[in-house]
Amino acid sequence: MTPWLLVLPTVLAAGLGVAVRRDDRWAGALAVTGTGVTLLLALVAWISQSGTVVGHLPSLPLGDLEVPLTLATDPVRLAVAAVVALVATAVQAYSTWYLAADDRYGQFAATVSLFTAAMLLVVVSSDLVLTVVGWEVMGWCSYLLIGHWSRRPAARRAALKAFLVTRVADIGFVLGLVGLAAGARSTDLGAVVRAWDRPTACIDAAVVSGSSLGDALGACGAPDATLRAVLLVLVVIGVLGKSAQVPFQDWLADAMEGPTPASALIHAATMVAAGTVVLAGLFPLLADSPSARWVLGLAASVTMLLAAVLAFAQSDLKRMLAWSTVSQVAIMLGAVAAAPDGAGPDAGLLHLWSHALFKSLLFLAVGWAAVAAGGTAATALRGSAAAAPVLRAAFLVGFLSLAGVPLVVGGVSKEHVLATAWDGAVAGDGPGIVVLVVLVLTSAVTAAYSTRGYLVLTAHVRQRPTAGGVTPAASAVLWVLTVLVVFGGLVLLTGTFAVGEVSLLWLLLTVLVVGLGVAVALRGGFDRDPAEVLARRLTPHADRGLGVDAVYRRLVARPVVRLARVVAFLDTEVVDAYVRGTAVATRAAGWTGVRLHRGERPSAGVGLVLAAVVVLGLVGVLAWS
Amino acid sequence: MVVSLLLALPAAVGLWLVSGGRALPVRPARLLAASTAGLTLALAVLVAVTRPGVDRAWLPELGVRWSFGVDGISVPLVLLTALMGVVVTAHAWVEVPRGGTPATFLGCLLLVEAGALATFTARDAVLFLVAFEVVLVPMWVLIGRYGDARDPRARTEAAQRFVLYTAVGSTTMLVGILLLVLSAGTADLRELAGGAGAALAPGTQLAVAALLVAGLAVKVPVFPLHTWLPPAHTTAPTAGSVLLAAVLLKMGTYGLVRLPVATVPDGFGRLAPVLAVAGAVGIVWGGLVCLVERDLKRLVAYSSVAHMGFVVLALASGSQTGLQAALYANIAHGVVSALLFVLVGGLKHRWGSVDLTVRRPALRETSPRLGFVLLLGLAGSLGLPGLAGFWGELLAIYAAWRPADDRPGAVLLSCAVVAAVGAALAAAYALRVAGLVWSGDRPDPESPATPDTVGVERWVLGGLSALVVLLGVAPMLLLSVTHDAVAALGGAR
Amino acid sequence: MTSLVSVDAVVLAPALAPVLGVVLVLVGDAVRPGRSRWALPLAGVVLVAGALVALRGSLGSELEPLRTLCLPAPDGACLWTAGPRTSTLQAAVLLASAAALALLHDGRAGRRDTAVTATLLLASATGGVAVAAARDLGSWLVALELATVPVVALVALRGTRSAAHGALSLLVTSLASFALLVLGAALWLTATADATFSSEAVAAAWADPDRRRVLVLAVTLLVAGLGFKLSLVPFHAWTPQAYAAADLGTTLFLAAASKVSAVAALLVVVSALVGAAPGPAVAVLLGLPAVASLLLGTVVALRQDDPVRLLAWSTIAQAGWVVVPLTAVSATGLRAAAAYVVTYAAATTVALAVVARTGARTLAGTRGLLRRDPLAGGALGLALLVLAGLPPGVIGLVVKVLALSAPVAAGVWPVAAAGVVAVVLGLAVYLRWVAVLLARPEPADGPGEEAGDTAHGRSTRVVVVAGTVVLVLVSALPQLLVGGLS
Amino acid sequence: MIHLVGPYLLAAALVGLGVAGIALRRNAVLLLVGVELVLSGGLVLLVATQAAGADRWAAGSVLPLFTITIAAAEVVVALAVVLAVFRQRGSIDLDRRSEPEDAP
Repeated sequence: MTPWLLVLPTVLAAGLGVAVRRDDRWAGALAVTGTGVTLLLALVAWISQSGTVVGHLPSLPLGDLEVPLTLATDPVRLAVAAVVALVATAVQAYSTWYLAADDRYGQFAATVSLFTAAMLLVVVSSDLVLTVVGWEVMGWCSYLLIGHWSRRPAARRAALKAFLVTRVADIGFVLGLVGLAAGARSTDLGAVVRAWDRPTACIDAAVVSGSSLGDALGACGAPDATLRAVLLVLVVIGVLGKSAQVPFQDWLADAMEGPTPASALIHAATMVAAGTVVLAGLFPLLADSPSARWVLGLAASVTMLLAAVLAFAQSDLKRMLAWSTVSQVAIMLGAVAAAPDGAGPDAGLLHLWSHALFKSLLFLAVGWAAVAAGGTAATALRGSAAAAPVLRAAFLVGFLSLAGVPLVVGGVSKEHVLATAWDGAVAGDGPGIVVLVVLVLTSAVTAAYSTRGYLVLTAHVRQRPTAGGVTPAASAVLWVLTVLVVFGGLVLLTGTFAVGEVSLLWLLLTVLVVGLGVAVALRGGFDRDPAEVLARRLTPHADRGLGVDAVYRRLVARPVVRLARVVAFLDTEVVDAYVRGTAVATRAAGWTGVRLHRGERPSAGVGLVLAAVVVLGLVGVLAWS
Repeated sequence: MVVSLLLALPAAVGLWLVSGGRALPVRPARLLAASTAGLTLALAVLVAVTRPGVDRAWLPELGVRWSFGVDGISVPLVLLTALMGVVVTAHAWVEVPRGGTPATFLGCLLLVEAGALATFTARDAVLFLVAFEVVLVPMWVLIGRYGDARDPRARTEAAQRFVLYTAVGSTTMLVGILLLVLSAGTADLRELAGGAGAALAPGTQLAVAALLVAGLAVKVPVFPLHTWLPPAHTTAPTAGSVLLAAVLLKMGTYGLVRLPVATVPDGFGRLAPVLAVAGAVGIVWGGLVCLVERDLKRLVAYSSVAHMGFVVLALASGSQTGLQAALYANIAHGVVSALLFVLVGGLKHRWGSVDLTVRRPALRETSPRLGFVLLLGLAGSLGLPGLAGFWGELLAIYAAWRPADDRPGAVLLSCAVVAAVGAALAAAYALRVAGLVWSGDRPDPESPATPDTVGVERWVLGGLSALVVLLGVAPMLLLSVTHDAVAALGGAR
Repeated sequence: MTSLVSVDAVVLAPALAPVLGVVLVLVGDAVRPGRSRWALPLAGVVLVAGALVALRGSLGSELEPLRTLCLPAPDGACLWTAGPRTSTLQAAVLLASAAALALLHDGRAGRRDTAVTATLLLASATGGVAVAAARDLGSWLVALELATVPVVALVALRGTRSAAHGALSLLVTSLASFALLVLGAALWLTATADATFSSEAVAAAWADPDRRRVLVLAVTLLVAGLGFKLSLVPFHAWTPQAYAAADLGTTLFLAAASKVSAVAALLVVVSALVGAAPGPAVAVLLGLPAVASLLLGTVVALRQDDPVRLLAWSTIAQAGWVVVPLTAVSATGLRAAAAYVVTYAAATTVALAVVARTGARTLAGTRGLLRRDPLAGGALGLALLVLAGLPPGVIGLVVKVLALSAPVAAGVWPVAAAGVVAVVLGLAVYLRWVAVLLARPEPADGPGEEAGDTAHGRSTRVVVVAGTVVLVLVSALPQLLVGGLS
Repeated sequence: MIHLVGPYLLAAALVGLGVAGIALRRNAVLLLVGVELVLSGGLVLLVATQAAGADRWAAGSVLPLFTITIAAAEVVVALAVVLAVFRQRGSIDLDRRSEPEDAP
């Protein structure tokens, strides 16, 4: 099955969705069908396919650059594609209920379809250009989805911020990929990896046979390691932006202004996770470049812990989930950064896979609860899980998974990340040790805020919130996701993800750390919000994301606008001045000429003639005698 | 024969409309103009498919021949021009500006089209120049007579500035062409590109290239020679703006490809760093001005400066990829800017002005179709993948990163970085416009809603939007057309 | 010994025709004095007939020019040598004179001095025709003055105070330039020891440093003397005064016929230098006035509000353009100069004829002309665009290309640069007027405003139409003009 | 060949005198005289050239005759114009501007 089949249905759904956007029922049916078909195709392929399948378009005739436009599927990519399609289907089905009253539902559904298509493209892309295509389209769709309720100034601002922050980071992404492609004279991922890979075997053989390392590098045609490091760092910068990692972290929490299903999609399976997919594709190069790994590892580590702490202190539960996303994505990236050369990026991808399941569940459930409770603030949502049995189950499973309790899907994947980080720390050539330490700390904090979320949502309140006309489709979605979160860990049995064994020791350690976090969270008892007990003073700052927004404005936005004013001034007053100056000078010359001839004295003509003759004669005779 | 007909048809009908038929009422006039444009488009397609040529003596004294024909480089531009002819004449159903008779207006549009077609098909350097000048007077009339009715003074000034500034460029180019033709001994562009130009002494090549580049840079326009463009666009009527952006600017880049790049590659190579820097500065400069510009039309004009910066940068890189990128970005900008100018012109028609500081009901709320097209245009303008603008700009950055071997790599690499920053600026200004015009509150019930697009305007916008998407999702359509000609150019080096 | 020189009347016909006209007019006037309304039409017919004969000559070949007044065998030199270029220039002189007559005819219906006018004009045309074919100093000087002197009288003939003033300006400048020409001719003879304009003699003179110095001085004086006729800066001061003061017909004669004959005379001198004298010396002598004319003419024209004065200053600028290709001192330069001056003459003829037709005294007087009077407006617009060198006035662009190609080929860069500037400034000048033509006519601009010497006559109309047809034809097929000048 | 320093000097002196007259005098008639002086300088030069070494047509002797004739004709026209000007404005001062009231 050609990989293009995975992307096509959602693209079609998006295209047709624009056409039928006026009719909610058609739009909904189309959207769900599009993602559903993709899900089916992905599952079928995942089950039936063993090796790698490559799909081509006619390559672009670009002279010395080869752009084959290849797509490739292998089991890991298919697994990720399947989960993306699953989440997208869930979101589409859920939003037929959630946005039933919205006057622009059709547009929303079409945009979600396009968003899904873009993410699927990134997942199955084996060509850097196609990666950029998917990457940028996702950014644009996030702008549309976050700003869906564009009548609200906050939503408009959040959408703008999300797009601009990621686009600024994309400067690095695009440059990095362009540089990589330039080195390989091809945009094919395989060709790029081959061109930039360190020819280790050759070098080792040369060194063994007695030549120096420098000679060996030269003899084997090794690529410029410094340039490779720079390019990879550039790509990493782009990934940090899209994945909302430090220093670009602030846009994601604001993005909560979008409709909850959109948040679920952005957070769970698509945009923020895309960076992990891209870096996994470039893993062979990344593994050879310690500097890029350090940059990624450090940024991920800082983000992991910072976001977890901020999540704990949020007064708004939806924003808490947002920050938890930032933290969890940092864990995935940390896994990629920490993984030693032999390990591969699959631990990070596995965590992506599981995170997609439980985070979408949590978001969709919180969305329902918020509808029932009339707001997303922790105080409003207090006890709202009582609205429906499925919510209680969903929150329980979801938060257990988020906290990383063993056996549920989130726990399974997190243990593998820990194990990978340990391997990396042992190998000692990357940021493994830092990631490991911070990850352990983060696990505790994560457990704490998961506990907090569960406590708040399931607290006993006198007035039970009403379920509020939920359609069977929406509750079915939640049930399915709940079940998958519980049993999703079984994916390991398929052998899709090439991760190592996890020893019991890790299991024990995890339980210990999680238990610690839960215990800390429970210090204030079961009835009080742990954040009020432990982080009352942090909450206002956490809600503002520690004021990073102001820093962005002061450091980037304002200087750029000021520069723009200066440039606009220069444009009219300096660059254009010579144009106007010419006009003025010409007019002045004309005026002078007119003045000189105003008299029209007959004698003036004669005088001029004589003077000119003398001058010309002198010039002529002196110059050419 | 077909080529002659392609040029003669719009020229003849245009001339008749501005002379004998000037008094024709608007209905028959626009029907005539539109059917002429449609027929021209059909002829253009025929020419693109069959690639005929015509070659007769014209001025034997100067070795100038009446030689027209197309190759892979000119075919897309011929099609674009013919298409824009249809767009602007169809737009007459939406709006016929006052300032003179409708027939004269339409005639001028057709004359501009004819001149542009002649420029793109000329195979003789001097003939190219003559064709290049043909568009000046009709365009001058379009801006000066049919421009913004509210400000006659600004109109006159903008028209005068347009014609004089571009004349500086074309006369400089004329001197360059003469030097080239006289030193190479032939005016045939094919011979010149086939080695007659490359055989010149390095000093002559440099002089020719300098004159040609300086002259054509005005038309493109390349920073810092761009200041004629914003006033011209601001005051020109919608159809004029469309032609200006989609056709006239392309004549500059086409000239760059045809003349200095193809004929004096070594001389051009020595100038390339300067051109690359100018292009890169233009990208950022235009983007920055767009961030604070108040008038939407001016803003789109400045964004043109930025986009043409990408084209120039790609050209300067000297590689085949660069040439392909430049040609692609060229066409893409033509389509996207045409879309934006039709749209912004429509908004100006509805609102009276397109001052961005005036608060108006958001388009998304009152006129969703217009809003959709605006958003599409802005997305295309910021280089969103899947839309026309993306390929040219990405490939331009690539080309600058990996230029031809004889180019100074460090300079072009810095230009690539600057261009990438410029792409982010494009996002910033596009979203600024979207935030101010497209999204916003529901209007007060009292404030008048902006009428949504209907009728011909809807079709025009729809067609252009479809083209923007088509170019974005199927780049091979265009790249494969230009590829052979570009490879031939590369082979001549 | 049969006769001193051989005479071929057919070859001489372009010059003999106006002479015949003079005789007929004088005889007629003597027979029926004061009732000579037919004088001008008769002169016109004669001039057109002469032009047709001359045009026949322009189809000939450069290698076998029409020759007559040849000395007997051993010497064999011919005093009258007319190749295709010369013939075309002669035809242009004659046709321009005919156009001037047409304007005079319409402008002074009922005047009594038509016979005098016709005589003067015919005499001057004879001189203009003859100077083009002259190849020796004597004929050249005589023909040149024959072309000049009657014009002074023509200007003065109008009889108004300003006409007298203009005539005085013209007179003193022309006297001074005549003196210079004679002095130049004497020096030329001293330097080359040959009374013909022959390149062999020039080459011989150039080889000797002493004689070279004298030759340069001679060329300087000749250029200065012709510069007056051409209105080159700094010999231009009389131009706006005389143009504005004279009848429009006379102005047209000054602007078109007189300029063509002056260029023909200059070409005679320069063609002797081609190949013989190294370029730079002549390039400077011709280049300085050319550049000065280009710049000053356009810049001042930019500020004129009187159409006639604007055209006067434009003449000065265009004179610069004519000389631009000559700075290359090459055969292509000669051709380019000839092509340029003919194109200029045609365009100026049309422009002045339209001005005469409308009687406009200010640019605003032609406001909206394109709508009020499409024929006149269109003709004027086309003529201005030809002068500006913009399509649809393709011929204007073609001759500018030709004019610039000569200095570019010879590497005279300062002149080429000045040309570039002048093109742009020229656009500003002419488009300013075209914009007025295009403007919406104001209600006040009724026909009642058209006072002054309006010439709504038929002959002006013929001039306008014929001139426009010529411009359109050569714009479509520049080869028609350029081919006749090789 | 004899040396002709004398005639050349005479010619130069005549031309210089004439030029000075043209440049300094503002009276139209005196200007005419200046012009005639320059002319006669040219004529002397011509004749001297002829004496120094005849060209094939003896132009040095013939040209002066032509020139004198033309000059005579020119003077006729010149005097007529000067007279007309004098009638019109009562002065033949070449420094007078054209009167604005009469300007077109």
